[in-house]
Amino acid sequence: MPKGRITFEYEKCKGCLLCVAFCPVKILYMDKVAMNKSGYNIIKVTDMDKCIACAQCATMCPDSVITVEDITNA
Amino acid sequence: MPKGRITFEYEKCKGCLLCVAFCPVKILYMDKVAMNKSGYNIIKVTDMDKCIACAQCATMCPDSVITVEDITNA
Amino acid sequence: MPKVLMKGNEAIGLAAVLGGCDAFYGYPITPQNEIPEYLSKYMIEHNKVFVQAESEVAAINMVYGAAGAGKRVMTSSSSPGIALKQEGISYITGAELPCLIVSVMRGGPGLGGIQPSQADYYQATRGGGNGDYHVIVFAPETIQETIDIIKESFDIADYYRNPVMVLVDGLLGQMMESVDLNKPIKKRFLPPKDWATNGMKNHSGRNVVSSLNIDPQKLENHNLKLQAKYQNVIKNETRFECINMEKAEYVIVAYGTMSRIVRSALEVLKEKGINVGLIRPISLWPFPKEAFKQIPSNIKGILCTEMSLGQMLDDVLIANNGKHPVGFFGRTGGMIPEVEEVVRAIERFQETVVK
Amino acid sequence: MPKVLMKGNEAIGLAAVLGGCDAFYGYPITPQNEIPEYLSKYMIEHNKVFVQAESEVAAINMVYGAAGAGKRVMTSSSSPGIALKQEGISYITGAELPCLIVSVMRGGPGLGGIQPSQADYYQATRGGGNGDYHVIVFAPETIQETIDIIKESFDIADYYRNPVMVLVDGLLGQMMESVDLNKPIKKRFLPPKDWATNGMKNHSGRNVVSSLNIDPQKLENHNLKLQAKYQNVIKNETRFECINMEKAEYVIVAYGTMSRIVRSALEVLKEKGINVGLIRPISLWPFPKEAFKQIPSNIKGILCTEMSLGQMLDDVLIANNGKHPVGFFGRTGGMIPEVEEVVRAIERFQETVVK
Amino acid sequence: MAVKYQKSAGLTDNALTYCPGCTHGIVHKLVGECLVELGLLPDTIGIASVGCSVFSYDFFNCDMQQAPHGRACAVATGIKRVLPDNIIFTYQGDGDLASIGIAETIHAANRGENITVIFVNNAIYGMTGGQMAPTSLIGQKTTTSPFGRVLQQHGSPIKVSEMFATIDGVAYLERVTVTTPKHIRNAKKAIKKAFQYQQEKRGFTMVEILSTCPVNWGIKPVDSLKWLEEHMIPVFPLKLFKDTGEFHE
Amino acid sequence: MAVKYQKSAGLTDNALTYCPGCTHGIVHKLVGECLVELGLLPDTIGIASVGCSVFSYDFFNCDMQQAPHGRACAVATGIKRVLPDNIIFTYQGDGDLASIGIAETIHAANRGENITVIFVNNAIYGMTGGQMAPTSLIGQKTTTSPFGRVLQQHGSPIKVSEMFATIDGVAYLERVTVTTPKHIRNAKKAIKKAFQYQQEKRGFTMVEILSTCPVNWGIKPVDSLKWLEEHMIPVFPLKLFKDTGEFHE
Amino acid sequence: MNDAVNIRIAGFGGQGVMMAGQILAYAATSEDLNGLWSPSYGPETRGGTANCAVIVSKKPINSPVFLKSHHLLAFNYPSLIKFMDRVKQGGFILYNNSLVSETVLVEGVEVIGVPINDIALELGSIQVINMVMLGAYLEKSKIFEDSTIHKVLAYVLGERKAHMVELNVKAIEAGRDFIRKQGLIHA
Amino acid sequence: MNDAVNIRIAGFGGQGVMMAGQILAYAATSEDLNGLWSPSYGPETRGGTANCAVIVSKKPINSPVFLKSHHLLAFNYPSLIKFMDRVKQGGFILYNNSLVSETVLVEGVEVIGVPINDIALELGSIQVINMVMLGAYLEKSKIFEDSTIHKVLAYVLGERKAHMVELNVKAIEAGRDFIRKQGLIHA
Ligand SMILES: Cc1ncc(C[n+]2csc(CCOP(=O)(O)OP(=O)(O)O)c2C)c(N)n1
Ligand SMILES: Cc1ncc(C[n+]2csc(CCOP(=O)(O)OP(=O)(O)O)c2C)c(N)n1
Ligand code: SF4
Ligand code: SF4
Ligand code: SF4
Ligand code: SF4
Ligand code: SF4
Ligand code: SF4
Ligand SMILES: [Mg+2]
Ligand SMILES: [Mg+2]
Repeated sequence: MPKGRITFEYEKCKGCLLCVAFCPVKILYMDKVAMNKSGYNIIKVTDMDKCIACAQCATMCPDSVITVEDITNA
Repeated sequence: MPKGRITFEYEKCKGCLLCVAFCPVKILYMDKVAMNKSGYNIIKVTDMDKCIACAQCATMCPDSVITVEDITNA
Repeated sequence: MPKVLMKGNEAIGLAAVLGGCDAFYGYPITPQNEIPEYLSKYMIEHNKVFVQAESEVAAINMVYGAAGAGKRVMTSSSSPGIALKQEGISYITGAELPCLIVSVMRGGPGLGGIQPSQADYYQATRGGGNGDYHVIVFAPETIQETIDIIKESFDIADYYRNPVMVLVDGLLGQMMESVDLNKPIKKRFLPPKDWATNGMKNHSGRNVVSSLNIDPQKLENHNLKLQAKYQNVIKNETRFECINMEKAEYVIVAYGTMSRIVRSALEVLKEKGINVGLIRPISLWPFPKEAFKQIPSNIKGILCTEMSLGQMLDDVLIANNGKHPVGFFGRTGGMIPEVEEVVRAIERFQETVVK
Repeated sequence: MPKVLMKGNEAIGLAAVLGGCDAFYGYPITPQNEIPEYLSKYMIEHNKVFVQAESEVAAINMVYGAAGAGKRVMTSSSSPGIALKQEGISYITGAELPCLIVSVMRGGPGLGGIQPSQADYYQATRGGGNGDYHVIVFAPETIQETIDIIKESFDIADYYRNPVMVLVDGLLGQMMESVDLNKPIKKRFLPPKDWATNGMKNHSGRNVVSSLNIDPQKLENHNLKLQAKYQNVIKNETRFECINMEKAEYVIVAYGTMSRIVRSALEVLKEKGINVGLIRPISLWPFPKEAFKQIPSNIKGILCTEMSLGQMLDDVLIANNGKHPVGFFGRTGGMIPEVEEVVRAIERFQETVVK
Repeated sequence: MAVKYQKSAGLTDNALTYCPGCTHGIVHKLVGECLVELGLLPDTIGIASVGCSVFSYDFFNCDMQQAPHGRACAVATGIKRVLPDNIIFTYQGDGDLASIGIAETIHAANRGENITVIFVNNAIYGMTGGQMAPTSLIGQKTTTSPFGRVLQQHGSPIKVSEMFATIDGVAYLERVTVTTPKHIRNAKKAIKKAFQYQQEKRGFTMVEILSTCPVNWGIKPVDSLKWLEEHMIPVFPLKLFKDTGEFHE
Repeated sequence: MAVKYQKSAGLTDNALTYCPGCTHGIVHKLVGECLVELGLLPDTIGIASVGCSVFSYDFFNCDMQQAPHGRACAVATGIKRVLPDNIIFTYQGDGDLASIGIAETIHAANRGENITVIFVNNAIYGMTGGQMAPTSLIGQKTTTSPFGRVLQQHGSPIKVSEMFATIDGVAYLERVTVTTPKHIRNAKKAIKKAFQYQQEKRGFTMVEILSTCPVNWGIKPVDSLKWLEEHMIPVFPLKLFKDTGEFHE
Repeated sequence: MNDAVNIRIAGFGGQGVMMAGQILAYAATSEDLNGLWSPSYGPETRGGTANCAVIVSKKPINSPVFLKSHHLLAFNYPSLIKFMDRVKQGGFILYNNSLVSETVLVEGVEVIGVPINDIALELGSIQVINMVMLGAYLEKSKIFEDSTIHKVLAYVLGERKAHMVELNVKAIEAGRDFIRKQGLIHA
Repeated sequence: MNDAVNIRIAGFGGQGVMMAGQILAYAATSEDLNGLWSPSYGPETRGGTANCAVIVSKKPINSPVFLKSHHLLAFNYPSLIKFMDRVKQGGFILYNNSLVSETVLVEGVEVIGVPINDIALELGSIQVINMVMLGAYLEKSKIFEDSTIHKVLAYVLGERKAHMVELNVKAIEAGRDFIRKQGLIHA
């Protein structure tokens, strides 16, 4: 059962990859094509169902791009 | 037998009494009448023969007023 | 109300309090030490703020902070100390904050000496900080006038959101005169300080105090706004006195202690049958150009006199704009001219004309 | 010798070395960072001294020390950083020490911005330190001229025992131009530095470097000696260029980047049938008053142009001394005027005349 | 469904101006979160210093003043003395605090000014393009130490917290970092404690935060975190330097 | 017959301008004697700071520069870097060094500048008429702390040597006093060692000397010595703070 | 060549706009002309737009700034929009039509799209888009000798990046090629 | 009293010269006249000579400094020599002839020696020489009411030194006495 869901405020992402590096379940990656208005490549999720809502990604994100929700009670 | 002799460069004396306070044989005193050009009362010796040339007075003098000689070999 | 005898520096301290001063931040330097010494007692006794800063740089930045927080704050210093405050003063003008800066001048340059001087006219009127800014500078000539101006200066600073500097020489700081502390000052409508950074609970929205405008167009706009304000200051706050102008053959320009010496010289000259007028700038920035309109057109010349070597002279030349011959007499380095020297200076004026 | 392309700031660093610089002391600030960056490499590689100081205040005082020790030393900074150096500069002039100060101007006041500006004209020419002192200020308009002046500046500083400031705007520091590094400079006879504090083993007697004169009469005498020196500087080192003066209807006064823009504007104006001359002060202090003697008496007016809001204007008004109408055009805060704006400014000059 | 992490209300909506992966942003979040959690936003006045964080007056969701380079603690003192019941913090880089501003910081600490200093040590001058800071490491190449920092020429990296630990007026002082979620949680605890102590008027509080500067170090963001751990922490060990006592609620 | 004590050739013939009994004069003698005994006068450039000792450029019998208030260590750095083989010392009061000049002093120390600082701590601003110094004692009445120094308002007296002991670039650091002939002999040893270390290019050396200010303390000279011992030494204990090793002749 | 040519080069930070401009100024210097390069950064300190102005002149250069340029090299859409009206009559614009899909028309000015991203990617390195643009410009303007550019390139890249010279030369050549072909089509 | 009286008081630092001057300025203020006191210290910061200028005036005071005074109170020889030529015609000089053995003559100026050290020592306190001189001056000049001076004295000494008032008043009286007797001898 899926546990977590993360959402991005993409326009503020700078593609620094800190979130990617710290996701314990390795579901984040940089989309080499998609860009935001500032010209940064943005981050995507491979399999949201694997997200454990640990918020490591969001904790590390310097730009407060990521919101993490625990959806176990949803 | 006298051991020490001290001489003063009176014009530089400021009458601070540090020498007086530190003479172990208590032979120094301030002359309440004699003044130098700057208006400071100066220091005199009661009995030079008692001087032991310890240079405590000169060591303490901030204005390098006092010269101490050891006259035992004189 | 009877007069009291007060030392200039102490009167400055007391007048500042009468003007509503909430906090003083300063650093010791001769010949203004009695200002902080007086206030270190008075402010604490009256539950106001006195801080001896670790340096002049720190002091002016404490002023910057507290002024930003909406309080009436001041600092005082002397020549090299004011030099160190120049960056801070530039910031304060840039961020449009009100404050009072008292400068008690001594001889320079460098460590110089501690005797009275007026050689910091440039320092006061032309800044030394960076950018297109102005400080409102008043130069009273008596302790009474110093008190009156200091009392008013917080209002002026608040009104324009700009620092006011009161510039005196060390003699005015060190001497004592009979003064009346209770002369009333002009009432002004002062808008609320809704821009102050005193915590969002005290106002709506977020307040920010800053002099940074990274976009040059915005920075230029900000500067143009400041210039418009300065134009208002020029219009409203230019102050001067014209004495004995009607039948003057010569006109002397002098401020502060120098103008008092000149006043005495005018009497001597009158006895000698030489009619001399006096323009006394009270505000140095804005410099009272319009005073020069009162000069009779047939005078023989203008003599600029300073306890410095020709700094106000720039402003005199600009105000005169080529109309009359201009001469100069000055002493410097802490030398205070005698009345007789001014008399002689007028007598040999023809030789010293600046073309 | 072929030309090379160099960035202004790097050229300043290299030219200083070519001028004999022994030591650099500075603190980072935009837009002059390439000067210390360049020298941090060059000086160490050539066994000279480079120190990044903890602040601008420390840097100018390191300069004071090393200059007192008889070496050729420099610092560089930008607007707020120069403000912090004012006390030190006043000391250096008071102690009569030679050094080079490079000021690369950005927008102000306060933190302001980092784009090119000329709003530190007062800061450079009127000091902000205390006392009756002057710094010799040169304001080149091209990187080539910057190099030539910097190379000469240590000689000038040594000759007069006075700081020389080279004042450029950030554009001159940041841009690149083709330059010839090997233009010869004027040879001067330089007296030995027998006053330097380099240890008594190197000279007879005790050398003392100080700006303190506690006796006001001695301090005044010292100031009068300085003034006599400044008179010499005025006589010998005033520099300017007059362009297209003979048949001019108007004359523009401009320095640095602004004068280059004006040069281009003159061409456009000529095409439009308006003959305009240019006075380009190269030395800002001493300001080239005599250039104004070359102005044809029948011109319609003088337009002072600056990348600031009327600072050089003071000197223009003094030099003009009421002779011609004076107008002003300026941009500030980092805005660089276009050639076309200068053209328009001349066209509407009549409206903007300063009386 | 519960929000486990979202942007702090302690920060405004403005996009941060820091470079990608710069941990200044993480520190910002922590300060914002602490102020929100302590309910202090309406009371707080922050002081933005000169450095990359100069624009932080656009980011912290409270009243802000921008201070001249190095003078944040003097500005903070000025404010705190007239508004003793407000919360005042400075946010300063290592160039700002340890180089040009060391005097103002030491004296605020020595007077025991009741303010909080957020000291972001990234061993370099970020904003001006990577010049040597007093905290730069031996051997570290910067734009003004092109041959690396050399002990004989530049001295050792200055240890600010070690020095401040000797100052009586300091009520709380800890060195932390933000290179991992765990470190970030510790850093947050430290920052919170500092603000709490200020609420209790205990004196000067400072948190030194080792932070990255990927751009001027010339190291990718993720690798910067490792570089910091491997090179900076040995020189600037994480440590509680001073704590005048437990927080009493 | 032998001269056992006479005015040092390290001092000029000018009469000192210090007040009667002020121990600045004793410190002057010691510096002069050390320079003479080490044969350093011809190599030395002294830096007079702003304070009562501002006129010391008239007293030390070597080349001298007078520095702006607080900037003696910057001036010294400037000189030392271009004349690395000369001997450079500064002579600074507590206002000059510990207040306005703390940044310059710390950074000279941190760079390990090979200079010697003679730091005369008299817990007051002497020259300007007895204002509070950062080293003034709790309870001490001065012209700017008329109710005495108050911890909550002014903070504790700053302990400069304790702070500098944490700085790597410091090669030698000792606190001494000059209240008795014995203390004076110790003080001289310390000063001599500092200059010797400088000769050996070991780095920054400083001797803090507790000194009296009879006039501004309002205490007679002889009693001032006792006051110093009773009140200052407990706060500023005499101590060797740092010594990088024996002197090798 | 005219007595003086004003060139504006504009794009995002990181696209190599500044370096392309510097190479032109170096080339001018190397051919004993007067070269001037002046940078202009947007208000955003990092990640914003950047442009530079280059002047190549036979005479000494007066104003370092110009309202209108003879030539504009626009690396992205915002730059094109911002500066296209500031090109002199008879001048030309080269723009990066890899990133700009819109076609623009400016009266009296020749507007040529060059797909520099695509060409660079073909060469295997997005980094060299500035060299592609430079090549296109050199071909279109005929302002400098080929040998000059090669010399300058070697100098600018220096020892540390000497291995990059070849790739850069290739990119320049690819840019030139594109224009040469364009010419043919137009002809 | 003239419209304005200029008084110069000079001596060594420590002789109470400044305080004597301040008392006159306080007295002027208290009698609703304008008082001005201005200090001048020698170049030596400490232990040097000190003098002050006092102006007592019915009208507002212009120049705070004056070349010539109406009255000079010289506490020691250097002060007497330095300032005796700077006394106006018709004015007077009081000097401390306890310390000055020479007699001086100044044309058109009355010169009176007052042995203030001796008188003060007689009163048992060398500290009050300034009050002795003040007393002599008050008697000679008749410038202020006695009651004014007593009021001022109490104010200046303050609570902390209230016990000193008596001694000071005595010293003033002794100074007055000396002049009174002088007058008799001269008469
Ligand atoms: C008086 C003054 N000097 C210098 C500068 C230039 N300056 C701006 S930021 C900075 C250094 C900032 O470094 P740091 O404090 O470490 O902050 P970071 O950018 O690394 O976060 C300097 C020297 C300035 N603005 N003002
Ligand atoms: C920039 C500046 N600020 C202030 C002063 C005034 N000033 C002169 S000496 C001094 C304090 C000296 O105290 P300290 O260093 O302790 O020396 P001391 O006289 O006690 O020996 C001050 C504040 C000055 N000359 N310059
Ligand atoms: S919340 Fe945890 S598991 Fe989910 S994406 Fe973020 S780091 Fe990965
Ligand atoms: S950490 Fe934040 S800014 Fe960085 S890539 Fe991830 S979402 Fe984007
Ligand atoms: S040398 Fe010793 S015994 Fe002789 S006078 Fe001096 S202190 Fe006294
Ligand atoms: S110690 Fe020196 S100055 Fe003091 S009284 Fe003795 S001799 Fe005179
Ligand atoms: S320059 Fe460094 S410290 Fe500044 S924002 Fe960029 S990465 Fe961060
Ligand atoms: S004021 Fe104090 S420190 Fe200065 S000379 Fe006098 S006694 Fe010494
Ligand atoms: Mg940093
Ligand atoms: Mg002291």
